[in-house]
Amino acid sequence: MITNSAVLSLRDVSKVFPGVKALDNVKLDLYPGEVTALVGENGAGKSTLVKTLTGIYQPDGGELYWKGEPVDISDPEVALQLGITAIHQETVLFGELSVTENIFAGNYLTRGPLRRLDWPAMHQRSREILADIDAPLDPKAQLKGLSIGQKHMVAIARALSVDAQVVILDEPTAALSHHEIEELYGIVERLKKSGKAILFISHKFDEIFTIADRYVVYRDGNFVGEGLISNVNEAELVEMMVARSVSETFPKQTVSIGEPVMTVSNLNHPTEFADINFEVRAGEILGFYGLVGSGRTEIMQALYGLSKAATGDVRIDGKTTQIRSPADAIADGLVYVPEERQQQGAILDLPIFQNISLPQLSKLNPKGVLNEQREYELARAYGERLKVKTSSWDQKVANLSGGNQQKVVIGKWLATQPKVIILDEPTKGIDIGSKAAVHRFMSELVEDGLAVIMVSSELPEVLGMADRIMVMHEGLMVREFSREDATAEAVVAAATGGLAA
Amino acid sequence: EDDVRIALVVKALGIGFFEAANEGAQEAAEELGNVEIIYTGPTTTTAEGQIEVISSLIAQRVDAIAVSANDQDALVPILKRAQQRGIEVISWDSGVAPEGRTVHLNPSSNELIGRMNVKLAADALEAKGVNAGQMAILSATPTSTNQNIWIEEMENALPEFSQLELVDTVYGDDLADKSYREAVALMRNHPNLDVIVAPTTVGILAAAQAVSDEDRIGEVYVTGLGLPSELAGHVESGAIHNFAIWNPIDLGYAATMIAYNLVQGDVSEDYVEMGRMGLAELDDDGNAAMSDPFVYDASNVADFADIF
Amino acid sequence: MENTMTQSAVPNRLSGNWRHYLLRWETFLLLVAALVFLFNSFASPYFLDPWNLSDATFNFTEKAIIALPMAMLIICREIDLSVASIIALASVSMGLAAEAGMGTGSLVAIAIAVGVACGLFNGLVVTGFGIPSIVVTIGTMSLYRGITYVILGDGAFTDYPSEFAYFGQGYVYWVFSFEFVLFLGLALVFYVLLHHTNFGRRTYAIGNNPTAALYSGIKVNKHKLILFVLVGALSGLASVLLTSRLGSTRPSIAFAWELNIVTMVVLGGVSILGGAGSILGVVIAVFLMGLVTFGLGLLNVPGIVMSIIIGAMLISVISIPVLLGRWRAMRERQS
Amino acid sequence: MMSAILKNRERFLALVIVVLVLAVGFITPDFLSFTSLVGTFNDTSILMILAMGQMLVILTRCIDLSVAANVALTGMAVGMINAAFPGVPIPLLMLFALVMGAVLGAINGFFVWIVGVPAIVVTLGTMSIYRGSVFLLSDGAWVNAHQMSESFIDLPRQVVLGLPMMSWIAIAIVALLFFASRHWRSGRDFFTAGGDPTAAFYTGVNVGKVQFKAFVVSGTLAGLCGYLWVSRFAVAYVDVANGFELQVVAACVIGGISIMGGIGTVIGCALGALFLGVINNALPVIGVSPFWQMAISGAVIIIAVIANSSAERREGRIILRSAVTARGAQKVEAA
Ligand SMILES: Nc1ncnc2c1ncn2[C@@H]1O[C@H](COP(=O)(O)OP(=O)(O)OP(=O)(O)O)[C@@H](O)[C@H]1O
Ligand SMILES: Nc1ncnc2c1ncn2[C@@H]1O[C@H](COP(=O)(O)OP(=O)(O)OP(=O)(O)O)[C@@H](O)[C@H]1O
Ligand SMILES: [Mg+2]
Ligand SMILES: [Mg+2]
Repeated sequence: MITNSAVLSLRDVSKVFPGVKALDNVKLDLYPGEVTALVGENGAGKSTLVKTLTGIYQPDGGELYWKGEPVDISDPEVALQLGITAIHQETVLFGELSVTENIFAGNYLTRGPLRRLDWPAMHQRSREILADIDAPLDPKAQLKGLSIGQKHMVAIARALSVDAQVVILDEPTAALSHHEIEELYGIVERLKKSGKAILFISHKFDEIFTIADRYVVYRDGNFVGEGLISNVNEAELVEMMVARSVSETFPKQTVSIGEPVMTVSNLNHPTEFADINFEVRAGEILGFYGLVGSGRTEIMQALYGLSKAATGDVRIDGKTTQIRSPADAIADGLVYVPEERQQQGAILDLPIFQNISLPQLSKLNPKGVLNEQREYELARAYGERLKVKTSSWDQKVANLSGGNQQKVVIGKWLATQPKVIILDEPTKGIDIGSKAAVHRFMSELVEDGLAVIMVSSELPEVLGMADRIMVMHEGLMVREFSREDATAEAVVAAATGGLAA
Repeated sequence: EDDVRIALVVKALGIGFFEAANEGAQEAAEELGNVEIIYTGPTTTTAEGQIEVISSLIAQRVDAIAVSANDQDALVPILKRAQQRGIEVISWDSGVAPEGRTVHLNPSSNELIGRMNVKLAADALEAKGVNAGQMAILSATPTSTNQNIWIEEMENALPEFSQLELVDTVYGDDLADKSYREAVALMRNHPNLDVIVAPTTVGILAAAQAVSDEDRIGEVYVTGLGLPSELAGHVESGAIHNFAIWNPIDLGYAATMIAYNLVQGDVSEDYVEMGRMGLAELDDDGNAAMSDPFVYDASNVADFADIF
Repeated sequence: MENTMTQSAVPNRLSGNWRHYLLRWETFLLLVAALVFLFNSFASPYFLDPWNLSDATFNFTEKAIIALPMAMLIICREIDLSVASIIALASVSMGLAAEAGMGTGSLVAIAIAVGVACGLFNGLVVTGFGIPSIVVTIGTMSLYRGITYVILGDGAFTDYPSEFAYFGQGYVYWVFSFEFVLFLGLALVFYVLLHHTNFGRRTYAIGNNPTAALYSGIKVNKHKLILFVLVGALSGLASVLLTSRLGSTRPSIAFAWELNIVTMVVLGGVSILGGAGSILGVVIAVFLMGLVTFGLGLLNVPGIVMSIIIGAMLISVISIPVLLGRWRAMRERQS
Repeated sequence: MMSAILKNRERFLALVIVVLVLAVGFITPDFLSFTSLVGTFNDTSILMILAMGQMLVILTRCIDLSVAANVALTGMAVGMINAAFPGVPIPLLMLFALVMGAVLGAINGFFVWIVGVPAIVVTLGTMSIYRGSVFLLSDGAWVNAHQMSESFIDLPRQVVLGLPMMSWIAIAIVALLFFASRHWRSGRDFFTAGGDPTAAFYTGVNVGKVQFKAFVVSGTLAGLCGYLWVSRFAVAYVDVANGFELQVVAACVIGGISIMGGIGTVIGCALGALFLGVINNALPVIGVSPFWQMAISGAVIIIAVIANSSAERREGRIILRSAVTARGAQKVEAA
């Protein structure tokens, strides 16, 4: 189509982070009035690309063209001026400020020669936009009082508040309910009609085939292919994304499942979850699935002694335990590999061996005086078992790649020889190779008789690895599936609130 | 022959009174010929700061240390050490306990200073044309030794002045803002107050400013101890009728002379020479008084304002 | 097979690299301190005298003793600005006890107990309510010193037992004062505590990432509480030394020392943001500041000019490595 | 209704101040006279102005410990200029004070923004440097009332509509900041930059630059206060406003400015300053022993921050639908 030339184009763009080439000479074209779907596995570089387009990151090489002219998007302000707006994957909003201000921050409406902020107009406009996307929030409400789904709606409203020519949506539906997702499709249609170019990032293929006109595939930071969505099918897309057949990905082994190790009954929290009951057995992988923000992490943290407000009854090996702090949990044989690896999991500026020995310093050095030799032995034992790639065991964790960081965190917990291990999004944001290693390793763990709880937002992972699946929706456990019963459709329907399925 | 090195240690650098004393010390040095003055002091009026300064003077093996102390007790150990290392130690202006020094030179006798302050208050009553009235004292920090001694002496002298009633004693910590606030509070709390006596240079200045800001000139008089250079304006405005101070130049001069004579061994049990200031008589504890405070008022303040 | 080969070849640590040591903060500080030492030796004939140097140590030893636990507290992402007030309160408590006729041993015990109580209060407010320690200790700074004014008013305590003078004025051997030897001993203790014990390791872990430390089973609040108590206890100990050295107590004792102590710690390479720093660095910084002030003192440079120099030193010494690092990164990017 | 007042920090603080004033008036009725109340407010003006600047700095997650030294240095400079050249018109002199203060603030901002040194370290250093510079500038000498020109001293005292000029200046600055903090983008930037630096960056706010601006504003206001202080007390000397920085920080903290950044209001901060001002003025009036004053102000700070902390306590996430509807309607004032 000669009439429809790209409004925004990238050529040979690269972005390097210490140890990772997040983007390697990629290309991308966005056309007015069309939806381009960007697909790729976790860590393929999709979000990095978004940040490059919005001026948050500066590319290390390559060119950007705006309507054919070379441009330099040197900071977020420039992107906004050009007319590029984005909903980022992580909600970057201000908890202390009002909904309206979150929508307009950095791009306030002003009036008069003094350029004073026009709050009435902004509130009015917020109300309109929010009504438009069927999210009837009070524009004056403080953001921190909203649920995560509502926050996502605010982020969407923020992107729509700008009269942009390019709208980027980075996994906008991850935290939304069925109804809200339908609403979003409608918005995308309208944007398309008004001639905007849309970049849509999603892991859900049904979604992509519903609304996209074109596709672009990245793999490990490389451009793999592009084309019209009508010329491709799901299997082909997946093939391009992973460059291997899918069934290999989950090395699930069948092990005999033993006695219940941990039983949770009647776990409650005033605002986060209610009426949680489940048990997990030796040799079993229990999957927890739900939308982002459905309360899975909160349950796990409560079990791990991090939530003061939670009440309920927890038994490990038949004995009722009082877990008031992570230290208690570890003593009882329950460990937690948190989802925010960098903030909660590893201590990045300490070396590997110190990270691994940290939870059991008192056990290793009962007299209180450090014995580095013993720490190194421990680190070596578990580091080698997990195949951590490093130049030495006193390397700072910060200098490792994401997957290897995750291995260190898991190694740290295995070294305490736990009975139950909770893995919260164990493969979030780690590369394909490490991911398979983590999955293989989970299989080894259950073979050794551990009970594993795996929280995951990735359906294939849950379906591929779990023996049983608990599905959460808005803080409640809505359904339990056995491995045999679990189909992708049924699980997603339960997770988005369609209980009947 | 080497110069005699005399260190003049003051409460803190940057105080007009001590700068003037330094002038006197320099004058003495010139007169004596072979004397080098080291004028020094801490940043803030703390005993720890003075100790630091004194320990570096000990290291330099000065011949004598003449100190106006921030704390009469806390300096004793370090000054004892100085004496052990063969350094002559005297205190002046604000004293050190007898164990820490040989001689203490009071600017004037404490009794006289106390009495003088009350007398100034009585003068203010007279200027106001009333024959009985209230006075209040605005002091520096509650912990400053000489202030407290003077307040005590003032109380001792009060019975002689039956027309004066002491209604309050407050502390401005030698901070301009706090002294000002305290002065304002005095006027609030005692609507019939006639005189504020501030035997401290920061205090008298702040009180005079407060009186003129509150539009109470002529109703409330400020008096006490202060420097002509700092108070000339307030005498002119009428907030201060008269005030007193001993001559800080003379004080610095006399302290230097005493220190020098101690170094030379020219001292007896009962007296020591102070050059042009005459003889200083020593009591059993080595205390001496220099001279009477001098009173300044509108007639003479301008002449001295340029000097100190 | 090959895989296991390479795996077992991973060494515990890479062999030492001389550049690594040269680029360390401690080396840099030591170099500066050596330069100052040289300068002083040339600038003043009185500098290289053992007794003079010994006298000079008195001016910083008490502060330095508090700087040791303060370094650990700051590494743990907290700070205590009330230390000088704790000294005052402990000193007044000793004064009251001395007046009541108690012996030297009880005085020391009382000072340390008061320090512990003050530290405990700071720590409980900080950890119990989750309030930033800088705010809490600005409050307790006034509170503790305020109490000393309430107790002592315009008075002073001067009647300490004669043996009491030993702590701040006595010598262990030749020019080595009790204070100084105690400081060196404590520095060694804190060196071991911070760098060679579980406790020290946990301190770094919390300072680097309190959340991850908590998730790793460290009792973060309890740990911080212990550190606040430790700072309080050593402030009490410093109070013994200072009170003994001055032979008396007034409410204004040790006024405004807190910022001096924080300056020592920061100059010693302890990151004010937590997680990094060493006892060796702090000890060198203590000596560096002592050398600078003593050297300038011998030249009769006014104290306030010294404080300009220390202030400038603080900013430049922190800035230089940052700028150097940036410059190096820029050059790397170019090549 | 009572609980609504208790929930809103500003209203609560205002209530406390009113109760405090009435209570003092009950003991000393004269405290409630118009002149006395005006005097109290006027006496608080400088603290209030400085707290406004400090508030912006704290909002952006920094702290400015150099404000009081800046006041002293700028005050000395204008005092000396006025003494040497009485002919220089006062508006020009005030402009000079503003510019000089701004430059001193910009130096702090430069190190924080460009070099990346933590604000507490930078301002700890510049605090000593600026204070020492006062001594270098003046050579320790004072500038006294009679050396100052009449107009220099009179300006802050001129009574306009019943209030002295100095009070009007403070009111004008609070009003300006109040307006800017709600109605100007540059005012909102302080809240976004401090509230969540990452999110602020995503929305196109240059966080370092905002911090720089905060320091410049804080410096400018400190410069203005330099003039006001020196003319009000009609004297300039090295120790002017010594230690005042902690009062300024305390005013912010009491006024509900979170030391973690991003939270606070102009009115709250002004009330925090007023609260301290009332205490400072009331204590001497009701004849509280001077020895109690410090302890009381320390206790007040601690109680205030504990009260604030419960308001600031992080709530868990709201996931359950029932909880969402129950809490969703929370409102904020500014926007
Ligand atoms: N700030 C950063 N520092 C270092 N590495 C980073 C940074 N941001 C991203 N990376 C790395 O760059 C790679 C690409 O990450 P990116 O977030 O773009 O992936 P993605 O395609 O968006 O994945 P997902 O589907 O999980 O969102 C990953 O290996 C990631 O670990
Ligand atoms: N209270 C909150 N407000 C806004 N964003 C949040 C909040 N809590 C977490 N987030 C962010 O939202 C994203 C996803 O949240 P979270 O990790 O809780 O989802 P999840 O783990 O998929 O959900 P679940 O609660 O079911 O475990 C993360 O980037 C997280 O940092
Ligand atoms: Mg992404
Ligand atoms: Mg989660």
